Amino acid sequence: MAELALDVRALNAGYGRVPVLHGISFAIAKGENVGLIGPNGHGKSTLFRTLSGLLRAWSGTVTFLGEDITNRPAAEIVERGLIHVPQGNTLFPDLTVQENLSLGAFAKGPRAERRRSIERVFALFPRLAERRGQRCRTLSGGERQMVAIGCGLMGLPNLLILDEPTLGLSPKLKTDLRDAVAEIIRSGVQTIIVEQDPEFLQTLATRILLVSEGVVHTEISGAGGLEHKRIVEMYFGHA
Amino acid sequence: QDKTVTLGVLGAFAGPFAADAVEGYNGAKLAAKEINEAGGVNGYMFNVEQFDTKEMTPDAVLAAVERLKATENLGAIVTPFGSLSGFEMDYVAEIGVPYMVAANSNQYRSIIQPNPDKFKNVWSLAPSYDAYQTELPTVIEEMIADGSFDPAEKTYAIIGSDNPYSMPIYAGLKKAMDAKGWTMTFDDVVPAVEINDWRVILNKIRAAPPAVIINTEASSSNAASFMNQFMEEPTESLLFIQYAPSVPEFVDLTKKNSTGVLYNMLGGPISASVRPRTKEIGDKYKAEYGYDSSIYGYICYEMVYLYADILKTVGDPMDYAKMSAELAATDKEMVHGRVKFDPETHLSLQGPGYLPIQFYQIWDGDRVTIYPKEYATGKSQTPPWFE
Amino acid sequence: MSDILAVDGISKSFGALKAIRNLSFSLKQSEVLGIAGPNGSGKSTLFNILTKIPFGPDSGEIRIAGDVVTEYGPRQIVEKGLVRSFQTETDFETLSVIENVLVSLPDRDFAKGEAAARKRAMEFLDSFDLAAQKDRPASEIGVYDRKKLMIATALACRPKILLLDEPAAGLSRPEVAEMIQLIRRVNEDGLSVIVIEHIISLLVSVSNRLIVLNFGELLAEGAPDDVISDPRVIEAYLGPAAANG
Amino acid sequence: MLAFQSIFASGLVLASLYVLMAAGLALVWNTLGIFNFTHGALMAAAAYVAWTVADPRGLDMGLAMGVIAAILVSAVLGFLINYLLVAPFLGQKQIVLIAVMTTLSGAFFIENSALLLWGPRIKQLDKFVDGSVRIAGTTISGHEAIIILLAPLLMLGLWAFLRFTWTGSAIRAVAQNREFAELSGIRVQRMYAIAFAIAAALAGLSGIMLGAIRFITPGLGGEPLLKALIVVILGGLGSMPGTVLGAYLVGFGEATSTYFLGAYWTQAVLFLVFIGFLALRPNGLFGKP
Amino acid sequence: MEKKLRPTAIAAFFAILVVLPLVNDDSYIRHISIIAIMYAVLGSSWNITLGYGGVFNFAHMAFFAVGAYATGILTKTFGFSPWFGLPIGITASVVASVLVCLPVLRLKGVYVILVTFAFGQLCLQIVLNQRELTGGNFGLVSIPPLEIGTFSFRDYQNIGYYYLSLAILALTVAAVSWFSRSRFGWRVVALRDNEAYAVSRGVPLSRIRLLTFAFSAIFPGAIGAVYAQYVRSASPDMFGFSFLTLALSMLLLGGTGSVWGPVAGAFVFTILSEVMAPLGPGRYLITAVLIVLILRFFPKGLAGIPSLVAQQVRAARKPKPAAEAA
Ligand SMILES: Nc1ncnc2c1ncn2[C@@H]1O[C@H](COP(=O)(O)OP(=O)(O)OP(=O)(O)O)[C@@H](O)[C@H]1O
Ligand SMILES: Nc1ncnc2c1ncn2[C@@H]1O[C@H](COP(=O)(O)OP(=O)(O)OP(=O)(O)O)[C@@H](O)[C@H]1O
Ligand SMILES: CC(C)C[C@H](N)C(=O)O
Ligand SMILES: [Mg+2]
Ligand SMILES: [Mg+2]
Repeated sequence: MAELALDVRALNAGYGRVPVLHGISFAIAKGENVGLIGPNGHGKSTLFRTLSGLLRAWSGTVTFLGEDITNRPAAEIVERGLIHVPQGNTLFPDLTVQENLSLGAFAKGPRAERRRSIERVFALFPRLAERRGQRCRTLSGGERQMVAIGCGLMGLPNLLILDEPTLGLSPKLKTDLRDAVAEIIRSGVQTIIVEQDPEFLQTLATRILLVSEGVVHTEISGAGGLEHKRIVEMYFGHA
Repeated sequence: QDKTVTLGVLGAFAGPFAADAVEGYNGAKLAAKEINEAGGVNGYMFNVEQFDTKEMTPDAVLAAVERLKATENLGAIVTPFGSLSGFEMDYVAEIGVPYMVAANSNQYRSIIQPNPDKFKNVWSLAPSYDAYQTELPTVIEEMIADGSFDPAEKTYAIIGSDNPYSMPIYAGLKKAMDAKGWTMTFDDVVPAVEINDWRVILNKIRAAPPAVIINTEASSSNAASFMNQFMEEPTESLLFIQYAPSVPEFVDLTKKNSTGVLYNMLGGPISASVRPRTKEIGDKYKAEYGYDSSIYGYICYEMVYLYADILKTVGDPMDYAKMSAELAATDKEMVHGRVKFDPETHLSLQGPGYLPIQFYQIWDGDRVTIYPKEYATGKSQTPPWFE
Repeated sequence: MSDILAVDGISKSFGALKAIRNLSFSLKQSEVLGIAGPNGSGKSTLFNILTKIPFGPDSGEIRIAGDVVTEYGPRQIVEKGLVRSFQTETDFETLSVIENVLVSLPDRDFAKGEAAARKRAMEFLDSFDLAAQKDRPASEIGVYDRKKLMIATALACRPKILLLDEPAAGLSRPEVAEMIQLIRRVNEDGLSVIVIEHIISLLVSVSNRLIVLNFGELLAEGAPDDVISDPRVIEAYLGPAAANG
Repeated sequence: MLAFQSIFASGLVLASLYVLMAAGLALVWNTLGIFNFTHGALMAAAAYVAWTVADPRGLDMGLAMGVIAAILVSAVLGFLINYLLVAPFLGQKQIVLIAVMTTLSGAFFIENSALLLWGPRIKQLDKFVDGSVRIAGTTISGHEAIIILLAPLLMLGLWAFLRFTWTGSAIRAVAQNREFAELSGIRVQRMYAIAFAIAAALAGLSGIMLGAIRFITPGLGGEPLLKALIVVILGGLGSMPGTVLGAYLVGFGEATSTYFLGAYWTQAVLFLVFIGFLALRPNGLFGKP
Repeated sequence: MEKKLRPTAIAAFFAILVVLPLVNDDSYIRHISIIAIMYAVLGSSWNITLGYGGVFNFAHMAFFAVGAYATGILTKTFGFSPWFGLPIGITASVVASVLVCLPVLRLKGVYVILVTFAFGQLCLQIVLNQRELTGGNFGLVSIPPLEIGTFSFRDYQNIGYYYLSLAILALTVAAVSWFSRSRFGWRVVALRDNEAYAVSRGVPLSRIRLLTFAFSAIFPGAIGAVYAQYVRSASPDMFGFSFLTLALSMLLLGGTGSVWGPVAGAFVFTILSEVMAPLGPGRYLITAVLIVLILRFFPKGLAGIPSLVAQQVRAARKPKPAAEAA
């Protein structure tokens, strides 16, 4: 079996005293690109917030590239290359596009690569190059999503987690974004993508997990792509 | 016997008036300690306690008064001042316990005078402040007479500070100066807040330098700022500042700038070189607490000794009526002069033979009493900033 | 004059950015008008302008049922019957679900006392399947329920025109299907609706008419099926992949 | 001419003082969105420390040592204030109000500790330099001249720090989106600690400057805090240039009002103008909504 | 948005306060009780703007002081009957609240703190400047007390003032709990939670803001009047920062989330502050530490402690929800 990139075991977490994750377990091998689907509010974002150190795990372990990162500080997890692009692309609203991207490379390693990374992001999203001096507050939803993903790339990720990257994007931008993510994957970055739109995952993911009620409910996989029909089946079967 | 009697010091022990309260308390404690070491009075030992008026809001002051009232063996209240307005008088009068106070004469008088019989237990070791309104022109005339001051013309500038202590003095001095033929060339009133920048006022004064500058600002830090900023570009004017330069640190805050400034005090200790008791208390206070006291350390010290005298005569500290009556009959030479109370106002009598008004000039950090003659420790001099 | 809403040449700029440029369109009684357009094309800004939250147009005129409302304040607009939802889930988080609705009821519902108003509020909750959650704080209910609650509070204002800003964004497939039913249902009651959405299937199935904005301007207008096959729309908005969507 | 002279000199001194006082407060407020009410108490604490180290009645180690010690102590205090009074509450919804409360408590703690440690009597530091300087026909002390020069330099330095250094950008970023900052690998707590320590050092510096022209009491920072608040708010949230402009406006405004209306009405006028101004421009001079 | 008040607890609380003077006539305890009751009125009415309204109103204590000064000046200097004290205090306070509300209408968050605080400072400056009327920085004295025939409210250890304040507290608590469950209250909370959304649902922002301020100002005005007549004095320190902070600590320690929090805060804090009075400035150190600890460990304040304890007990009894597979 291939070496594991991420190994999540019996993870429990929640807000206040309300549990959201109920002992979720799954593992991702190196080189895999995983899609996550599931009903709203069933803990997908919570899972990532726990992985990236924003939220304390109540119990369970998270192992990333062989090292235990459970409840490590967020900054340390970022330094290891596990990078989470959160849902809702909030960004630093009063900083410019360029400043936002720079801060994406705050960790020591990426800092040195900053210039090259920025060029890479601009090549991927030419629109951002045009708007590098603009405050993010005034960008449209689609542009902000690009900046958010760009910031994630700036951190030189080993594993990039995209939480609902297409939320609120126009169909055209969705397609553009899918191409961009495919490009990112081709460049050797492993991804986990959460989506409500199965089509988006279809060509990107090698395996799809359905998260429901705080656990992995079902999963399907297929080499080099997944059948649309099976995803939709999976989805409707349990909604 | 092991009987104790508690003397309560009422005051705000934190905040802007903390120094007054603390020094009053220290002075009283010092006296009590001495008396206790000497075996107490009539078998009573003295215990001095703080009664904190906290934020100085009326309810907090009243709470302190209520705490006093509930104190076992409360013998007397000794205080620099219980509140700025003296409103606690009404309540203290009801308790009947002897109450001695060292300042804020205007307020105490205005409350007591309409009905002195209601306040049989309340007596002020400070005199009426009326003399503050009238004596300055006399002293200036004496300086002119002895040649230490030679004004080209009889003009003056005056600054009021908008508080009930300074304003009557400000108004009175204007009247008194005018009556003696002085012409006012500048007149302004500053609010009762921290004033850091006097330059605008000073520049206006400098535009037409008067012979005399009078500042009735009584806050020592405001007054020290005024002094320092005046000295940045002094005019040939005699400078008089009300009361504030008497506070010990005024000299620290102004250093050599203060040489030559005039001030006066009613109810302040008589200069140490003339009156040994002042030196004695001052030295003991400094030995005990490590720094010089303002007026309140001295007066509250004296209050405790006065109380001891009365207790010796009356015998029972809990007989408030007798104690108060005995207090009312006080006639005693103290650190600040002869204390005898005016039955109309319950203030100490002021004037020749009683508590004097003293004028001082600061010279190289020393406070030289220049007036009246009998307490003078030196002669007035022409301020150094005169060419 | 059967237009319940008429928008005539409105514009809005933010500094140098012209978010809405000389836009005109109208809405008929009981019509569902879909609005699509690339991100940043001014759709939400249009709703902001119409409802005066937080600003009105720089120029142009807005009429509701024939009356000029361009100078009206946000509350007068609500009283005129124009009520919106917001693009992100919005609620009064510390109020309970039913209190969210109660706050939105107009004065007349309270004329007969609080009990009557509560009854009225329950009717709205019932029709959105929210009755069981009525006493939970609004912040604790699920995303889909919060979206529905936001629409319920809008309806509590008794609008003549309902503006929906991406009501189905982030919803799962089955939920999108339900949302379509829900929009149809409110429309059947005679309400005029304008709905902004990026989910084309939703737009196509609920709208009588579709307009597409681009850079603050009207790019296309017409029957939904015609509009989505318009090459300009495909070029600017749907993208080449639209064919296999 | 007289009017101009008086207003210019007095206004410049006041304004520069306000810049100094507001600098640290603005740093924490503009970047982290926290109102640090210990600011005034820190000024007092620093002045006392400097006095103790420098004064012959204290350790008598000279003014320079006093200044260094005071700034170090304030920075440490700032660090502690963050650690004890702000950090534990981060992420709570009412953080603004909670921070008002906890820092107010901290201010009371520091002020009353100072009262207990140093007593209620007023103290003063030596001026940094002797002598005086004439500007525009008015004499001011050399010490005040230093303040006039120091104030803009310090703000320039602060601005450059926030603008051009990694730490500076990170501090700004943390204020705008804490969670996204964490996900970018910024150590949020550390940024708070740094910002607080720098702000406290600035408060300390202004306390020392003030302690030599005004006087040291436990309440030394009370009035400056109020002025600094007004300046920062007037300048507008998130705007350092706004803060500087606010300081000069308040300083010159006060001097002008004192000249034409008299000191008597100046404070009331200041508050009235301030309230009126905010009613018209709710976000201050340069603030964003 | 709020748990139903337990009627028995309310009844018990007021019953104790009603009976207290019958079993204890110590004048110190009476004074402290009166002051605690007055602070309770201030705290629970302040909660209307600060807690429910989410408006950082730092002028509440100024309303109180304005009420006290207005009552003092009009009854002492202008010869109004002391019985007009309450209406005078209320009117003055409400007028002040409307004045301060006007500039605040357009402001948000921390800006409001400054403007409302500046309003208090402005009042203070006016009080200081109008020395003839107000007594300047030394304060106003000899305010006429309340009397009915020969019965003075000061008689029997201030029993008149005690019951008058208690009655005002009862009215305040009743008014606040009505408010928290009324349409008015919901609308106020709605504006706090999300202003734009509330406006989009037809909530009249300016009108509600003004009403909130005016409504909340009735109570400090009333209790300010009684305060002035009780202590027969008003002092500029009532506009001061220490006094404001004292009241604010009571409110926040008690908890802004409920009707009872501020009342509990007022009682606990008044008593505590009295007990510690002999400590002098050291008292402030203890208080400061206490405030921070309570905010840290009981974020909902004293009022949150019972439910927190209940939660702990329940949690101890029930095992943690086990991970369940669906
Ligand atoms: N900050 C928070 N405090 C309390 N509860 C929260 C918080 N954030 C999320 N929740 C709750 O946790 C549960 C899971 O939310 P989460 O955001 O992880 O779901 P999700 O699967 O990502 O949903 P979506 O598809 O809508 O993004 C929901 O019930 C939500 O209400
Ligand atoms: N208050 C504002 N200040 C400055 N620019 C703004 C403001 N509101 C919107 N904009 C800008 O106006 C343009 C239109 O924004 P709008 O939110 O209306 O887009 P949209 O069509 O709703 O996009 P999306 O589909 O992504 O929600 C965008 O470029 C946006 O950045
Ligand atoms: C109020 C104080 C400043 C008065 C002072 N004790 C005096 O005798 O002048
Ligand atoms: Mg999510
Ligand atoms: Mg939009």
